Amino acid sequence: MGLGRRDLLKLMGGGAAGLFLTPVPWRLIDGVAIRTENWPGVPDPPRGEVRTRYTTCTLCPAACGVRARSVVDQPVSLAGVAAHPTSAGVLCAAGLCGHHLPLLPSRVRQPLARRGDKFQPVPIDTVAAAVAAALEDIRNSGSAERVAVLDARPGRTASLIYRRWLGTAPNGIYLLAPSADSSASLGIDIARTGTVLSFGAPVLDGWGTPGRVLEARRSFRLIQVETRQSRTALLADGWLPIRPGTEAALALGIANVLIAEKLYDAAAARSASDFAEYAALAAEFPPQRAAELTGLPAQTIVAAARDFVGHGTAVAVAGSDPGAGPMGDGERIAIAALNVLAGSIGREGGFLPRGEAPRPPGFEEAALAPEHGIADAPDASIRVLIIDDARAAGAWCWSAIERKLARAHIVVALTGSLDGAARHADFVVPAPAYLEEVEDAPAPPDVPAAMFSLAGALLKPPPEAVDGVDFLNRMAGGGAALADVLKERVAAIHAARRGEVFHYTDGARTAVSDVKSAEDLWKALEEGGCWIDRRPAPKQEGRVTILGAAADRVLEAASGRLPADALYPLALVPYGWRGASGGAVSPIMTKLYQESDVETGGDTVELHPDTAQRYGIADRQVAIVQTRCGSCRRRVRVDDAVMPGVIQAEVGPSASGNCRPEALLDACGVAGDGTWRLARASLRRA
Amino acid sequence: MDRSYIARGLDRCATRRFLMWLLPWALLLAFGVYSAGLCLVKGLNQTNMDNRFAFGLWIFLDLTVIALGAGAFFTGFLVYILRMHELKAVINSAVVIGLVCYSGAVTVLMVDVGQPLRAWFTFWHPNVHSMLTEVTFCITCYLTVLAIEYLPLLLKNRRLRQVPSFLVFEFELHRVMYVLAGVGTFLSFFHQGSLGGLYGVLRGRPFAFREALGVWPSTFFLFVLSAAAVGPSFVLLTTWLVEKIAGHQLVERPVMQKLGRLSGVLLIVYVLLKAIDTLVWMNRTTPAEGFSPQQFYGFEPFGVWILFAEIVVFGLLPAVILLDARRRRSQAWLLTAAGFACAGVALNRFVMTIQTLALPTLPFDRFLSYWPSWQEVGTFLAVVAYGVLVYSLSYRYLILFPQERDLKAR
Amino acid sequence: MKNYRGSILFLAGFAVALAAGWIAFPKAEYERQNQPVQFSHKVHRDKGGMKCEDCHAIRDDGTFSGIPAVDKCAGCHASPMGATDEEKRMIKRYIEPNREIPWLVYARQPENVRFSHAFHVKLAKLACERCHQAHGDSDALPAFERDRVSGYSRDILGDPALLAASGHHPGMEMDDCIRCHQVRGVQDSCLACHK
Amino acid sequence: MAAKKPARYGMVIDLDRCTGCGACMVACAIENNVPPANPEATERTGITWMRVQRLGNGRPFPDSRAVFFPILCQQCGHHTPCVAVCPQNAVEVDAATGIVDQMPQRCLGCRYCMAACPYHARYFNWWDPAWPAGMEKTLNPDVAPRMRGVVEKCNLCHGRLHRAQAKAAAEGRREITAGEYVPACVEACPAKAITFGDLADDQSEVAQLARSEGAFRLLEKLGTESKVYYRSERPWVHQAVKSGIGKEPQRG
Repeated sequence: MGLGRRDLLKLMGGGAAGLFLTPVPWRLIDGVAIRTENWPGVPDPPRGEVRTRYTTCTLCPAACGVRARSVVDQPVSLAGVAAHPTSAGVLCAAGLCGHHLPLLPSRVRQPLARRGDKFQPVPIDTVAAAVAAALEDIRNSGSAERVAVLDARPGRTASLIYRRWLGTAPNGIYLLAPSADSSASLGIDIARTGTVLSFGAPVLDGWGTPGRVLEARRSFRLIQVETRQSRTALLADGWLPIRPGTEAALALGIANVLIAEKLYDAAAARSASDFAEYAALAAEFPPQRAAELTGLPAQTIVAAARDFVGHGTAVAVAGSDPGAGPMGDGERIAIAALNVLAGSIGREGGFLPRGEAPRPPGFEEAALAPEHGIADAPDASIRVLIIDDARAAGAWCWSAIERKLARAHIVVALTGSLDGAARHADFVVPAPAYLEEVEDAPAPPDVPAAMFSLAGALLKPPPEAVDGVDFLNRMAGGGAALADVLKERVAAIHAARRGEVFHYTDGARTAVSDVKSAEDLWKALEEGGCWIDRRPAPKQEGRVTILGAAADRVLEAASGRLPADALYPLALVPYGWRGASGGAVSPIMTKLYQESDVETGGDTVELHPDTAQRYGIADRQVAIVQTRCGSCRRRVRVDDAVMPGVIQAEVGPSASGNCRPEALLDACGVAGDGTWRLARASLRRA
Repeated sequence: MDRSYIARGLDRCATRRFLMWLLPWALLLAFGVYSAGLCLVKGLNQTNMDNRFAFGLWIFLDLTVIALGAGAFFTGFLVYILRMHELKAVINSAVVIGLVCYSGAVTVLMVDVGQPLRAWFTFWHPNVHSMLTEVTFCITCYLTVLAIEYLPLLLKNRRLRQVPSFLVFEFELHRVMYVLAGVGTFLSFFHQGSLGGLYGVLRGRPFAFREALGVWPSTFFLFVLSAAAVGPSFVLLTTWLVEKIAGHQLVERPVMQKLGRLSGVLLIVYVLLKAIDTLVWMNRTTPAEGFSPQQFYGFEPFGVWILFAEIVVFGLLPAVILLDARRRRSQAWLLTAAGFACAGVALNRFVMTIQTLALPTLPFDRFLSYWPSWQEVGTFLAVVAYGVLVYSLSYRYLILFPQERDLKAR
Repeated sequence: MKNYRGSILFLAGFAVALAAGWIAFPKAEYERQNQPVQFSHKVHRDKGGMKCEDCHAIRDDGTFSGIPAVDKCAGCHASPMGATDEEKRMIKRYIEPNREIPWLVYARQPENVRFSHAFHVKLAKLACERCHQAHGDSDALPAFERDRVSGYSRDILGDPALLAASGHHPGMEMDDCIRCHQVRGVQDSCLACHK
Repeated sequence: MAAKKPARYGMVIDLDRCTGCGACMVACAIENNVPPANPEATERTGITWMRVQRLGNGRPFPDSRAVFFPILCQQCGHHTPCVAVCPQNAVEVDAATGIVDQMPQRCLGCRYCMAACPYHARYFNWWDPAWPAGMEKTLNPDVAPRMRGVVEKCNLCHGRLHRAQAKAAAEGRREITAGEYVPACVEACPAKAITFGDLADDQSEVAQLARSEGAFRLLEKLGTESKVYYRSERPWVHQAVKSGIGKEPQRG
């Protein structure tokens, strides 16, 4: 007799019952639950010896000291170096995640050439040959077309090499990137400053050397002149919300009060050759007129003037927001003039002249092409443009650069990742990314002493990586590598026997005169260190000129940058945040602009409730910002901290696609003096 | 051809017609299972819940469904413990409804948690202080009880009766039915309560937080009471619905009215206590936590009206109607009132879950809004479809309404 | 006979299940893998005259070096010291190309476990053998057994009952940690031993 | 390793110094292996153990002012809302340190604790944690990455505590000294706005600051005895915090 259906059921019943008395079911549910700890969705952190290594941050001019916690050789976190002479143990948000940059999805690992709107790999020699050919062509044809290097990080030894090369290249011109402060010859003695009058400079938000500034914050008064209620404005002792583009008017208004009330430094004024002319100009801006232009009450301006000079050494600084591009010369001069009135130039707590790290032979100023702003280059003049590393660049309005290009042109971008300006290039050269190459960092623009830091390489660059100097050498067919020139420079510093070395490893300082050999100095700097020159004794400048030939430009700027426009009644004010407005951004930055509302994000504009209401746009709706030069779609954030009639637009990364500020910045349009920080605009619901 | 499975003396529609009725529900179920599958495979990012709306549609409806399913334990309690034998007419139906509601709710909960494979940790490493532990334990146990209570219905099936051992077993079960009912009542009492406690204990959510009576916050008892109150109403509604669909009467009218009256009595008590609780909360609990009750009702659309609707329109009103014998006799009044009562409890559960989470607690918080994703809706529709299917099958092949045969004979 | 039939069938199924669950399953649950290189602690200790700390040391920052990197091996084995093919193979495959040897670590705890050798050796003064048995005397490396379900090594996540039966119970499971901590009165929160 | 005298680690955040730069958020994410946002993530589905909020004074331009409010797990010491609710003991308050522990491996993702937390300091893993290819090798070996479907939150960089303890042990010490253990956000803050330490030690700077004029805690009346204090000299900040909810800030 065979097994019936019922029999089978019985058998299975017995089996089921038996199974429960074995480990099987229990091991299975336990094992499966534990599997959820290490299933494929969960990554494995690296294992190995944890080491501490040091380098210097080259992502922006601040040149902060960096302590890298590494597993074997891979940095897993970066931090500041305590007691560092300028960074004082501070790294900014961007610096903290710098070790991600070599690993970005947009990383460039081989030379690329543009084909239509795509890039294709090519051998590096093809790129070098193309450029060399163009140079040859200019030389032979004797045309006036220019060969230019656009340097995002001037003042480096590499910059010197570029300038020397341009000195020999046909019609070479060396251009400072719009966002870069020129290698200034004056630093600010911030620790002793009494009052800082900031015209739009993000003083507490990544300006100059953040560590040094924030450390001194308790000791100086801060008056922030800015349309937008920036982070700095929120924390300043006084906030003067002026109408967009009226900085110069306010500066002259304040000068007017200082002169009228005899609050200025007579001695300093006497040293100025054109003081009378300047005073005459200021006389045209009595508080009343300044008030009409800036939208501030007249008495506020008077009070601000008194406040400015009322608390020890006063400095006025003109700021370029990392997203908004440079400030016009007119404003710069009008603001700088206040420092002459305050007599803060060459005084303790004011602007102190500073030298530069000794240069190796062959780099005397005479042998180098001079520094120029982009505006200085004639339009449609540049045949060959080499852009060095948009890594640290603030946002660039590409049209400001494009208009300078000749009809037939070659743009070569040296960059670690395909971001920012590099995306406009014809050729992309895979430069070593941050932490991948020994570099030098010059003194930060605001530090009142010459400095020289080395950024030791913590990582190996990809095999095909080519740095700028290497690229020039390939065209010239030979030449000293950057590392060699750096060694020469270190030798020059050692030979000068000035200043001292700060060691990141233990915070100790040794006088250069006590360092045995140039090799030892190199070693000390490479394993984490910086050279600081001895502070030059403060001394008043000799004869200075305030306006120079720029009187008319100042007057123009002071009369207001934004003429009324019936069609475009609103003012468009772009702004950015340091380390994220230009090139590549670590994906961890999403914490700030996507996963929280710390940053409104590069796809938004902020409006005052009244403005929003007038245009029938509600919070979070999408609007189209229209200017004479272009338009862009953005999501609206209603915020009653915004000035009525103003559109604030963040330049930076956003959840919808990484940093792509073109549409906005091109809409802002480029003014005659090469600025794009303001525009007339109108708004409509999308 | 499935005649041999249908109890004698019951007229059921033709198989083909029955299958046509099942088809749409089966499709709905399939769609729901797909949505749930997405949530399980791709993760809860398929829902519109977020870190602030940690609970959403699912928890709200689970609470509602379980409250409505309370008819099972409460009718059982009335029949077996309080010996209201006339209610035997609906007890079977009530058991099936209970089974459907509870099993459905538990299934959705399994999708709702982020790591279903770890769900059993609650039994292995229980935190006795957590209301959720109480809920989990009681619901699982009670689900077992319901399954056992469902068994005799199943075994009474014309075909299964042919197995002699089943018959014996079924008879044995009947003798312990009283015990089961008792246990069931006890368990349900606790988890209905702890479901209320779930929110009542949230000190960090001043809108939901209630002070403790003994070890439980007042919401514990309010939930038990409200559930018991709407249980009968829901049984009443379903019975009526089945009658409409089946096209003939299933229980005698007095039974329906009895159910209505029971609901009314409990509802009026509930409304009374709820009102007192609200007053205490307004004048004592909230101020003590540094808030004023007005703040919570300052955010549109959740104004004070919601409180009024919950207590008066969907509480007091149906209670009064159900307590009025003359109105009860009118089918329309009876059903409307029952419907209102159920809606009232649903609204209460909504306020406790959704509104609580929507309200800010910190000065820089915003009032939040949330709308379920289609995956969330789909998953829940699966439960509805599953319920209809199970009930339809049970109705066709089992004897859910003992009176049906006699009523037909008349 | 007839009326016993049902019960017999039931018991038969019962017995089969028990056998499968207690004998077949434990074998099937673990997949056995051999180490990439046969290694004798005994030889290195006796012939090489090495001490445990030479390879397994606690670093100054309190982390544990675990199994040494290949350059450590290269220190002595740059060229063959013995005559075994195993050694030649190792040199050819790992030392010459300077590739790390993919050792299968019996005692590797899950990623979320934080075990500090410094605590247990330096402070609590526990002997290595307490958990690792007399590993140093072993002449050959046993096969590495990975639990197919959980993916972890048998030494840290075996079935206690079965391990006890097999006599191979290194005691590196969470339960063992807890037991020992309780005995020594160490009060700990979850995150003291997890990360 | 339980300390002899139990510590109560906590911090005081000076709102007048915080510049809202977000360095703390970035440092926190890197230290604790918090993944970058999934493309679909929003400010309500992302994971930010440390999160800088903006509290406005509710007045329009030009009188509007605001402070930046870093929010992290407040490490409640009493009635800890998230502990009691967890059905399977995945949350507890460490007796030795006062740190509120979250055990992702024990969590089943019911999110009851998130509903319970009035500070919204708990975050759910809505997606599998994912880094751009190759970036996993920058993860911190002292912290285990979490898996999809569980809740996580700030534990005052417990990995750093482990590190400090291990180093102490290597040197034969059972106790760590003050300053050996500092969370990433504290270390990273460029404005030095955060003071961290043992509140149980009356002499510690943090304890004194916590008692000082202008110090306060969020939702103090809930009686959660949180160990994260805030300071501000600005009266309107205290006013806004006291008035509690209801004044919805215009800012996103």
